[in-house]
Amino acid sequence: MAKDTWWLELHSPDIASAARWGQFVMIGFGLRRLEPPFLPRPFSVGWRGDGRIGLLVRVFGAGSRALAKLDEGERVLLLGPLGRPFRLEPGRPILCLAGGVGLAPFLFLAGEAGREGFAVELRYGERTADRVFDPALIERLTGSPPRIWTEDGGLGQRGRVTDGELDAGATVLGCGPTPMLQALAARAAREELDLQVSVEEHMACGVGTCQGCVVRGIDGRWKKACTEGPVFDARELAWSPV
Amino acid sequence: MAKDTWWLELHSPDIASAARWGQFVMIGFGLRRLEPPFLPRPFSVGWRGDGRIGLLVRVFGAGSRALAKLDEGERVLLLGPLGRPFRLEPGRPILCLAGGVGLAPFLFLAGEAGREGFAVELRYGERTADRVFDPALIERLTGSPPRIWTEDGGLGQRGRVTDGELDAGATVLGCGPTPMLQALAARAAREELDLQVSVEEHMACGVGTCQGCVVRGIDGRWKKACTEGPVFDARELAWSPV
Amino acid sequence: MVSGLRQSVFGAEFQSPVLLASGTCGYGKEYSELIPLDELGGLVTKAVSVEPRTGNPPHRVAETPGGMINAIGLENVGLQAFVTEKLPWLRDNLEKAHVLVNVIGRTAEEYAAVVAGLDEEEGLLGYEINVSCPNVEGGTMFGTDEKALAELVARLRRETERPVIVKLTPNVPDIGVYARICEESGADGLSTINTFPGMLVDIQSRQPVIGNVSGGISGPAILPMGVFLTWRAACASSLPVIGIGGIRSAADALQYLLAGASLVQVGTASFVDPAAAVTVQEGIGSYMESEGLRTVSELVGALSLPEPALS
Amino acid sequence: MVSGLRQSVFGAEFQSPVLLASGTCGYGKEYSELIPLDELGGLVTKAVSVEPRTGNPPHRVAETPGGMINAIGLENVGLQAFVTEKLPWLRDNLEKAHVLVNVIGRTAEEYAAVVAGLDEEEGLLGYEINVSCPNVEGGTMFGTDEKALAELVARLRRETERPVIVKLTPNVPDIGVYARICEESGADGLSTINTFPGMLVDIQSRQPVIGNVSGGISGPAILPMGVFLTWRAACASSLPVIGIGGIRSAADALQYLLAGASLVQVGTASFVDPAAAVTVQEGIGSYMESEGLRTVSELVGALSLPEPALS
Ligand SMILES: Cc1cc2nc3c(=O)[nH]c(=O)nc-3n(C[C@H](O)[C@H](O)[C@H](O)COP(=O)(O)OP(=O)(O)OC[C@H]3O[C@@H](n4cnc5c(N)ncnc54)[C@H](O)[C@@H]3O)c2cc1C
Ligand SMILES: Cc1cc2nc3c(=O)[nH]c(=O)nc-3n(C[C@H](O)[C@H](O)[C@H](O)COP(=O)(O)OP(=O)(O)OC[C@H]3O[C@@H](n4cnc5c(N)ncnc54)[C@H](O)[C@@H]3O)c2cc1C
Ligand SMILES: Cc1cc2nc3c(=O)[nH]c(=O)nc-3n(C[C@H](O)[C@H](O)[C@H](O)COP(=O)(O)O)c2cc1C
Ligand SMILES: Cc1cc2nc3c(=O)[nH]c(=O)nc-3n(C[C@H](O)[C@H](O)[C@H](O)COP(=O)(O)O)c2cc1C
Ligand code: FES
Ligand code: FES
Repeated sequence: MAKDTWWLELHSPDIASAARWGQFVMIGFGLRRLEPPFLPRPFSVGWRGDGRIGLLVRVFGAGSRALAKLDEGERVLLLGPLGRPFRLEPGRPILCLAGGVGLAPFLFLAGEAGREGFAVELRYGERTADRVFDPALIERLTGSPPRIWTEDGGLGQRGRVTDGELDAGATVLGCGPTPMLQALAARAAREELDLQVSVEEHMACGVGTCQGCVVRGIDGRWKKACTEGPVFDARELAWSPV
Repeated sequence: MAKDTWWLELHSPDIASAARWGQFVMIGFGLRRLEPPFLPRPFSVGWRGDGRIGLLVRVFGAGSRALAKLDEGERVLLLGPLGRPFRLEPGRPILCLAGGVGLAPFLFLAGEAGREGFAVELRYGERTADRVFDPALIERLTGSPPRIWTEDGGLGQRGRVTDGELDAGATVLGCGPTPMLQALAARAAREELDLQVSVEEHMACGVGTCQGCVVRGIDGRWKKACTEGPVFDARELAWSPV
Repeated sequence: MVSGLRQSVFGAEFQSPVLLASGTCGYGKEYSELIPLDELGGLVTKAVSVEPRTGNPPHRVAETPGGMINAIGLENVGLQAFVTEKLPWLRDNLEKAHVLVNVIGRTAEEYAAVVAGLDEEEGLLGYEINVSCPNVEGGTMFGTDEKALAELVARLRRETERPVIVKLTPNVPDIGVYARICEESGADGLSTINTFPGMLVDIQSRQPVIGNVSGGISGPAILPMGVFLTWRAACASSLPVIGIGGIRSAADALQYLLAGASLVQVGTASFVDPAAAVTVQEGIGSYMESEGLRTVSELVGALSLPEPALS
Repeated sequence: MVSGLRQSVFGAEFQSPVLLASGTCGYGKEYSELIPLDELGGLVTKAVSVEPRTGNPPHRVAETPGGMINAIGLENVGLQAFVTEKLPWLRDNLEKAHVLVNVIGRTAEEYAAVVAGLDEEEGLLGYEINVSCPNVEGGTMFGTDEKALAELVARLRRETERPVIVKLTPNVPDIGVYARICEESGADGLSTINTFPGMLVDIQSRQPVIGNVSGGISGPAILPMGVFLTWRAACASSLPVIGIGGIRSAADALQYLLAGASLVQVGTASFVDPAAAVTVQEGIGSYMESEGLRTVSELVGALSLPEPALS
């Protein structure tokens, strides 16, 4: 299994049936808990099937560690599906650029949109080869093998997932660390690409009540990542220079 | 096993070898913990043998529950042995009155003082029969069967452990809920008995630094249960009327 | 629901003493599909200012030991949009739960303008005046300036017949002083407490985690402070008090009621579990049954002083 | 120990920036068999008043969400017994760790009497003036009365050449005001913060858990408040600040140092684990090594303001 990376399947028929690619769930750990994770954490729906949803979790801090440590049969509070999904144009090819666990929503999308007849290409980058999520499992979930980039060159092409050619005729979708999205947005602006990105921000409620999860819009107004996002047209957002 | 009552053995050679009857340990749950029990909890040494100490734990709230839930091999922070032990006069018979888990220090004392040649009688009371700690195990630990009182009369004599005759020639030792100790102290005063009691008070440090654990002395001054007690001569304390 | 949960306060009947706290339930609609909003005592809207506010840069929230920090910056749609876009939903969808509008302003005039602008509208019971935000002119806060607070409350009293509830800040030497000022100036009630100023530093980046550098601390960590300040406020004035701070269980809410709160609000706990307020409400009902209580009012301020066992 | 842990403050060299907080380490002796006291930066004694104090009835301590409440009532042996019974042990047993004596009084005269009574004695570096206790006459507290505080500090300044460190209360609208007053009145440093007033109610007995009804809240729950107030105090004055509140790990202590604290104190955490301060101290050393820092002073106030990712 990839370093610090876990595949988690949670039983939740309602969320599984309602979820759409790019949406996320808030995972809460209960009112009795005081230790971190105290607040719920947002995680992208990475797959769905027979009443379950799959999450791709990378251990970063308390929340992801708590999920990685979940035992068979343990319960968590699930809120979702939340947020606005990726918007696909019928007939238009789709190019997914995943950085790290930004891969999660694309496992879902490439799998289902592919079956719906969309032409989907998945590119996936990690810093090091040991962090790459099992390509065989990716292929099983998405129907085709991903093109892989690693910065250490240990697997696939050496370099960043944002290095490759970007087809102007495709709808480009990006999900990953903010610096990656910034680089991608800058390229999209130069090359006039149609780019949607899924952003990350700290969240408390996940449903629009706390206003905690904002990113700046091009109009200078703050947009809520949880309800107006997490997927935004890159042109909607005010990107800081890379 | 008795209702809500657990026998716990912890590996701690230093404490086991140093402990004396009536002393206690502070059990801490670690600096990472925020949920109750946040502060350590005091528990009487109920037995010692081959590098281990035995604790008699009754589930009351968070701390005792956490102990009851301890898995084989789990670690806790142990501080001890702490406090002043029961003081025995060579040649003088000893009468131990235990209320509920106030039994703990007397399991230790009756066992060891008995082997040292003291004439020890153990009387043990519980509210209901289902809470009575296994008499066979008590006998194994102390060398003789206890005299048992239950308020529901379900086991042993009906009534309170403080109901029986008290021999003025004996050193009477009491440990249990404060109302029981109050009743006992009142009797000791009337019947001019030589009584030592082990008191309970909230504790934070267990070693005399926080001054949190006080009981009122006869001189009006506060005494620290952790360092000046937990065992006091009943005459040292200012008892409120029963 | 236990009929005994009813509470008459501010001349209105609350079906339950449990409300959702301002800033933690948006404008109601956001939670409407998640919980039975109309079965609660009510909710307090996000702060409303006369003009829209954009708020602070991210990060706006993060967790702290036993709680969280937030620096939203009172972002809100402003009075006009609230009346046209938010209030109608509340009016049309809440029949039993009461609505209090949380009001902020930089000056007394701004506060008064919001109250005046809402006073003709249906769909709200009254106003919760948030005096814990900076008064730009003076740089002080109404909540910590006795004279400014007295003038503000008196001014608002003239603007409306509806209940004016002042939400006090905990950052004062004696909250009782401010409670009395509110009473003398004509307020109908008090809300205690708002958040404590706090700060969280990321020791790797050496930067504050919060974009605004500092923020307000809420959640279980502040429960005992909130209970104490509610008790002080309730003792110092005869106004009904709404207890707020760290409530995540019926036991927590009961501490506030016993300390003198007539109602309580659940805030941060709703993020951890949207059903928190419902659970708290049900738990209060069970406690009342087991204690043989018929009305919540029997609990309010029913604190008795302890007798130490040995003394 | 990393030599880099050394910190020069108050004209003295501390071998480490980590001290034990007043009231949580008694008079030192109690912990001497449990931890290597003399390897710490130092300790602050339990409060010393001119006359002995008996303190409050039980319960005096209990836990709260993420922390604890205490109402000891400043019980202490009084000046004379401190000098004859407690100070000698500290003098004889601590060679490297510094001792600060925490001083309380009902009046400025009482504070001055304690300082005067100790000033000829060896074995202490200076005084931590606890101004968070009620001034019986006025019913106010020195810590929340600007004029009284200025006079007290000026008065104590005249009594001693030794460092006078004022321990501020968090219950004020702006701690910076009091920080500046202390500086202008001649103090050598500040300690931030003391506990927050709080209360815990036993819903079964309907009584306060604490014999004194209310008490002070400490522990992890107050960490972000302490970091914020330390930052404010450090910004508002040029005095060295001792950061206190909720520290249980090196990461916590580092937040205080980055926010501007020159030293830190560990309190409640020592109850959970007597070795807490030692662990914190070692952790700061490891952090400095991994970050390639040579002195603690490089960390003090090294906070940089954040740039939001998207803005
Ligand atoms: C829409 C969305 C989808 C995501 N999908 C995935 C995914 O599929 N797989 C995955 O591994 N991660 C995903 N994340 C990131 C994930 O939510 C966590 O932020 C990440 O796991 C780190 O949190 P932690 O608790 O492990 O670490 P922590 O150290 O607890 O948190 C890491 C940082 O996040 C901050 N934080 C605190 N509270 C929150 C909060 N409530 N929400 C977010 N951050 C917080 C902390 O302050 C800290 O700075 C997603 C985030 C968002 C917003
Ligand atoms: C010297 C001594 C010896 C003891 N020996 C035993 C024993 O052998 N077996 C046994 O079952 N119990 C013993 N106790 C009682 C035990 O320490 C706990 O108080 C009891 O288990 C209840 O604590 P809890 O955490 O389970 O319940 P909680 O509900 O957490 O605590 C029960 C009450 O104790 C209060 N409390 C909180 N913190 C503390 C603290 N640090 N210390 C004490 N009380 C606190 C709570 O506020 C609450 O009011 C002893 C107590 C003392 C003082
Ligand atoms: C994200 C967030 C936003 C808040 N916004 C407001 C607000 O707009 N007006 C207000 O008076 N209080 C606001 N508060 C304070 C809460 O209403 C409440 O007083 C505080 O959070 C303490 O309660 P709790 O511990 O239950 O959260 C906010 C709190 C949080 C966490
Ligand atoms: C039991 C106890 C007793 C205390 N006694 C004093 C005291 O005598 N003087 C004082 O200035 N602070 C006293 N304090 C406050 C601490 O020194 C410290 O400021 C506070 O506890 C916050 O730090 P912490 O969260 O690390 O405990 C006491 C704290 C506790 C818990
Ligand atoms: S997380 Fe609360 S508004 Fe987005
Ligand atoms: S428990 Fe701290 S002094 Fe006794």
